[in-house]
Amino acid sequence: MELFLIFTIVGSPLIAFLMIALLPHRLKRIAPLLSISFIFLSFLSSLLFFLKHPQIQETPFEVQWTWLQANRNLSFNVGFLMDRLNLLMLFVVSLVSFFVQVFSVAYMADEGRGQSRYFAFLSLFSFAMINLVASNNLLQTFIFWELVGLASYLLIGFWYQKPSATEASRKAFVVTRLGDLGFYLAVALLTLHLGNLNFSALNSPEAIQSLSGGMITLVTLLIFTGVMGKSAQFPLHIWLPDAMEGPTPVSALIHSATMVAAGVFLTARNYALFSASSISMETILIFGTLTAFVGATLATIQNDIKKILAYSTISQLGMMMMALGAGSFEAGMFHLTTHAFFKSLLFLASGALIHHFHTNDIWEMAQKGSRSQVLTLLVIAVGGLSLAGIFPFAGFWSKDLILEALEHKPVFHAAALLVSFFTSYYVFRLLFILYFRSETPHAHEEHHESSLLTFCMNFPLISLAVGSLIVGFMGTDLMHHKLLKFISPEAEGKLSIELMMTGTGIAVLGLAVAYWNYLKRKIQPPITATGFRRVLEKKYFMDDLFEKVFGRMVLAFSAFLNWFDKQMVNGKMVNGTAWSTLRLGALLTKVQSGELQDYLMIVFVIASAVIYFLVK
Amino acid sequence: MHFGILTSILLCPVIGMILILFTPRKSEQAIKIISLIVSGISVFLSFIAYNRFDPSNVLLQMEEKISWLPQYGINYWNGVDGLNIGMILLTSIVIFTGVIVSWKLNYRVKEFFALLLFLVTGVFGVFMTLNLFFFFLFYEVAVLPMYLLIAIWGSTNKEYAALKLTIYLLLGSAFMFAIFLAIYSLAGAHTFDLMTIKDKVTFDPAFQKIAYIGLFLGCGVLAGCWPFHVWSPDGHVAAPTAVSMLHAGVLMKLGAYGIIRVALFLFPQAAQAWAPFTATLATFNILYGALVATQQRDLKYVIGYSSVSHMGIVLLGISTLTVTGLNGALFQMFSHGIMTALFFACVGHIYDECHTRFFDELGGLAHKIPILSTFFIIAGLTGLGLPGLSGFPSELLVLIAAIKTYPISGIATAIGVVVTTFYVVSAIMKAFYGPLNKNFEHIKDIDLWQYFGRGILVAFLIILGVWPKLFLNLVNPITTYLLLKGF
Amino acid sequence: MTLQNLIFIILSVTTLAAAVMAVSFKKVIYNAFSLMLCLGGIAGIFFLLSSEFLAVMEIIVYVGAIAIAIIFAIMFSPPHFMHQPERNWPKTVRSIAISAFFFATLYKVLTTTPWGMSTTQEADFSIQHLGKILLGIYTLPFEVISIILFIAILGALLMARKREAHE
Amino acid sequence: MSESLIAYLLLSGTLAAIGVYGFLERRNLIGILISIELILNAASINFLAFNKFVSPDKGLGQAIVLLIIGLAAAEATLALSIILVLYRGMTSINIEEANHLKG
Repeated sequence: MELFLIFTIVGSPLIAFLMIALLPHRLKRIAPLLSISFIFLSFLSSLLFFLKHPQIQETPFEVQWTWLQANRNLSFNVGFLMDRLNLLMLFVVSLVSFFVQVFSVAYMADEGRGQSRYFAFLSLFSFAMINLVASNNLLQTFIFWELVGLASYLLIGFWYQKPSATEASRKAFVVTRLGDLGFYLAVALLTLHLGNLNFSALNSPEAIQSLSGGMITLVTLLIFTGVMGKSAQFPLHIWLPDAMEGPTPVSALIHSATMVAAGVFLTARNYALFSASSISMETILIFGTLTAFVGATLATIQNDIKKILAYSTISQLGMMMMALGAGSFEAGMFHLTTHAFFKSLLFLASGALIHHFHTNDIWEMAQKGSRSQVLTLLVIAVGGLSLAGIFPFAGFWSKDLILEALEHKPVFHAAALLVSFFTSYYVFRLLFILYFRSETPHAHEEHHESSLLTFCMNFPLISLAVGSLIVGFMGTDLMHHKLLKFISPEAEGKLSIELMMTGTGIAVLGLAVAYWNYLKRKIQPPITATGFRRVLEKKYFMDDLFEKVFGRMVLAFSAFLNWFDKQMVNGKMVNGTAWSTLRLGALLTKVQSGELQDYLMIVFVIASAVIYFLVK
Repeated sequence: MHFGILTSILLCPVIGMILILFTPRKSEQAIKIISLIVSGISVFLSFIAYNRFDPSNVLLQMEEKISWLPQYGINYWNGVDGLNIGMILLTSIVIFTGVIVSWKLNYRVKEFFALLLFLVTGVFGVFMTLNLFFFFLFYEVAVLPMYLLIAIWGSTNKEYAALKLTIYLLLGSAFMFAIFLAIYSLAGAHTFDLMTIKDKVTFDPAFQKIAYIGLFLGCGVLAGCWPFHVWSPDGHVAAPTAVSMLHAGVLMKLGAYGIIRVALFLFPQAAQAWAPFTATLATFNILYGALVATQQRDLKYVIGYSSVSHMGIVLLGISTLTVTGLNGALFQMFSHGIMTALFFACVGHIYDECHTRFFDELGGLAHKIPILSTFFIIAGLTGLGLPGLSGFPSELLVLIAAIKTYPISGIATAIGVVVTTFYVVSAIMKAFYGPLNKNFEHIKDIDLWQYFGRGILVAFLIILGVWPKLFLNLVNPITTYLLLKGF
Repeated sequence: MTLQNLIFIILSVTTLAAAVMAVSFKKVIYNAFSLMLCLGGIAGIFFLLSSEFLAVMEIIVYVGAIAIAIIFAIMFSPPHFMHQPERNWPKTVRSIAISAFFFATLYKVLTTTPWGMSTTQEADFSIQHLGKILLGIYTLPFEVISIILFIAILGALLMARKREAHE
Repeated sequence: MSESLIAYLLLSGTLAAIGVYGFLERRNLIGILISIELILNAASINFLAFNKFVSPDKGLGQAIVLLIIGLAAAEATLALSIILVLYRGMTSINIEEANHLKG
């Protein structure tokens, strides 16, 4: 029964994918239905699994089979592990996927033929993501890690007619693969040194003892490069803002809630291993802080609503990594969960706006009368307040937990507070522009969507808004830390009132600055200082560094090699040999005058000479 | 000797060729159907052989031995073990799909299919024979039709490419044959029977060293070993679709197979001594091929250089001299064979429809030929080692083996994967995505028949990617046995 | 000096002089006549070598047939056929040098080789003996030469035939 | 002198050398043919001389010379017809113009 449930959980999106891919042309219209029902099935199964095994915390459920036999002693397995971490992620992934897919029905209604492709890819993504979190070993995780990357690539480039979209998809794929290079090597190294990649074995004290300290650091850092790629950590974050070229629900699902959080999940999954190396933990903390800061500051100057959210995602992922680096595994995971809800909510809401106004620019939206979209603005407010960490929204609780984890590291704590300030600033900037700078819409007739589509659009928004509220409270004293305890039984989750006050204070400060800047225009916040602003506009030169310096260096080297291949290897060596052979032949033909008597002379001379000198 | 299944596989294309020669030139459809049937039969027989093959038995199976010139130790001796059963299967699959892909050919159909089947005879022969003389003979049979096939039915600088390819391959075979003769006379084997030599003769270490590197380079030319790779991109580009498929898909594997079957078999100590050198060459292959591929503007050249890069992985796997590496190399041979055949099958259709392969002129093809684009993307994803497709397990195995023996090569392999990602994705972007070129409004996607042909290849990529045991179970016992025994 | 020696010297000188003329005159017809003279001298040498029959054959076949055929070929030809190019002196010098070297080689071989002289001196050069051996042990060469002659004549006819149809 | 082998051999050698000279120098094909006849005759003289002074079998040399004469006849006919054909082909019998084999 367990096995059956697990197979239902991990397999149903695959079935949806295959069915959609193989559907005959006429039936392609039912693709959304298939996709949605199968992902819901997956969600239900994981719920059922949880209900059947409420004690999963104590006794994880694990199954595995041999997948690949490398040699006599080494084999790779496929298997599934069900413990609290997986189940939490399964819930998050399947639930968010479900809502996003429902939303997509409305959002992608005009796509026509592309719709089935879209839902096929979404199902593929859900399949890969669910397997990623359900897998019981590092290699399988890596496999699905790559597959989610593929799905992300396909979905970012969904509108493949748009050169910018394909460019962005390529960037996303290549940059994440660059990060995965480290992950790949880590898998190979761990295979060599441990021979068993199961998470339970990897994180067991014996394994950690058997590896040398340097090796643990090396391996964890290598894994972390993969995490950096996938979870958009500085400096490999550059692909995520570009990835916003994809359809908005895709951004909601992949590039905010699930896939980009996979890195955080992976780190949490191997937390024992990571904890064994203090260098790695420090590195994670530093990179997390950098990411959080870079993301938050960059978000403050964006005018594209999706870019704001993308940078915000980067920044929040940085926060999660900070929590993990600081040693608070549950804070990171808790923030991941709340973030998944409120960020996908924000993205979907922005999708609703984009769908309605046909623009990404917040100023243009305001001009066209964004104020009229009451429901959407309401949910954006819920999500935004949550993101900014305003009491009592979800983000408040999780962010406080992170701040608490950072308490003993003053530098990082200060940095986190700074990040919260910027976060609150850009959130309120967004809200103020959308609501208060909005002009009254012209009296043009609203084009009415069918009620089904309206429902498809509104239902996920409302559900996610409610969900994100509930999820936040689940980590609090009010609900006895249900979620926290679920993540980690030892979690205490005590929130000190001072920290709460500081956090809120910082958020309010951000609100105030945004208020002054965008409503009153009284003071110029430091952000507009020209030098810094230019740096921000250049995105901290990271894109340039990668594309112009790094990319061009590689390409120039390739061009050199290409030249070398064409000119030296092929030209000088190969064609040169051929040419000299031909020249030699041409030289020798000179001897062949074609005149009989010349040949005869040679014959006579040589014959005579041979005889003359041979005869004694 | 029971029913000689290997000989039957070998004779299938020969019979087909003879039948084609007796078919009137006008009835092109009949010629194609004959080719399809004989290649279909060879696929069927290969599967029977695969089915009858017992992987746990590390000895030769289904042996067939006919004395031919016993005085000189030249015997017609066929047999399969884990090393070549997969290659025979690969050959039959690729020729079958190659015939399907060539269905629309209409220029000198009779000669084309006759030569194609002749070529395949040679390839089958090399893979199944256990006699060095026949090895050489079949090799030549495989190489020579290639010249005509490329020079007559090819495109883009075809005479040059055909000549270059032929000279290169003959040079490689000259190396090989010189070593074979040295084994025969200098080393005092006095027979060409591989197994007899292996069992009875002990080679002088100095001779081993020379002979191994000679064989490695001789076979390496065929396997596209750097710096003897330059024939392969040109040859692949110039060749007609089916020949490119066979060539990159099967013929390059023939070189790697030769290295394993002859060089490693006979000179294991020398292999050990030369391993750092060969691993270095292989590393060059991987990175160099991948980096050069990023600079190509012709779709086929990209694939040509990607083959160089991927064959580097095979060579690296062999150079590690570990079970894992060898398994990976063999798996990569099979996987790359199918993948690259699919690549060329796709590009062939694009060229037929668009009459160009340059990125500058292509673009947006996914609008018009979605199915073909999907196939191409699947092949590309296999090339960049995406899990779930067969390229991943093979690269993983080689990587694991290499990172232990030659860490730098291992890291280079991993970097090669990233570069491969870059050029594959760029190629997809430039050729299939973006706005559609107006000239290509009329182009058509593949029909059901062609869909079937390429679908077979896709199915293999996916099946092996998801369930690599199917292939690894074949090779694992023999590689384990060979390496434990020290060959 | 015996009479035989005298005859030999005269014959040799005549032969060699005629041979030199046969190769050196620019007009082909003179060459042909010199050749006839030379062949006559050789027939005399044959006579001295006590092969009367061959001497006769030499006269009949060579002088009577081949040389005549050559002269006929010359005479039947159109005038410009016999175009006389200027002597190419470098080539002449080269040829003389090579033939001198050739002769030197021959001379060296001839003088340094110890020729085992035959012990039996009774000569049987009679035509009867020749006829016997030709139809006895040397039948095969005899037949072969007749076939060769036959084929040569056929070939010559075939080649010399005018092929208008082909034009 | 007429009874010494070497005298005949030298005579034939000289004759052959003259033939070789003609063969190499003449540009006229008929001239070359004449030179060949000289060389053949030199060979014949050699055979007969050896037959007389060295060989125990007195018939053999004569038989061979007979063969040579036969061959010479055959050769002459063929050569003349070849000259004829060559002339038809290039309206010249100058051998220096028959250089189509020139590389």
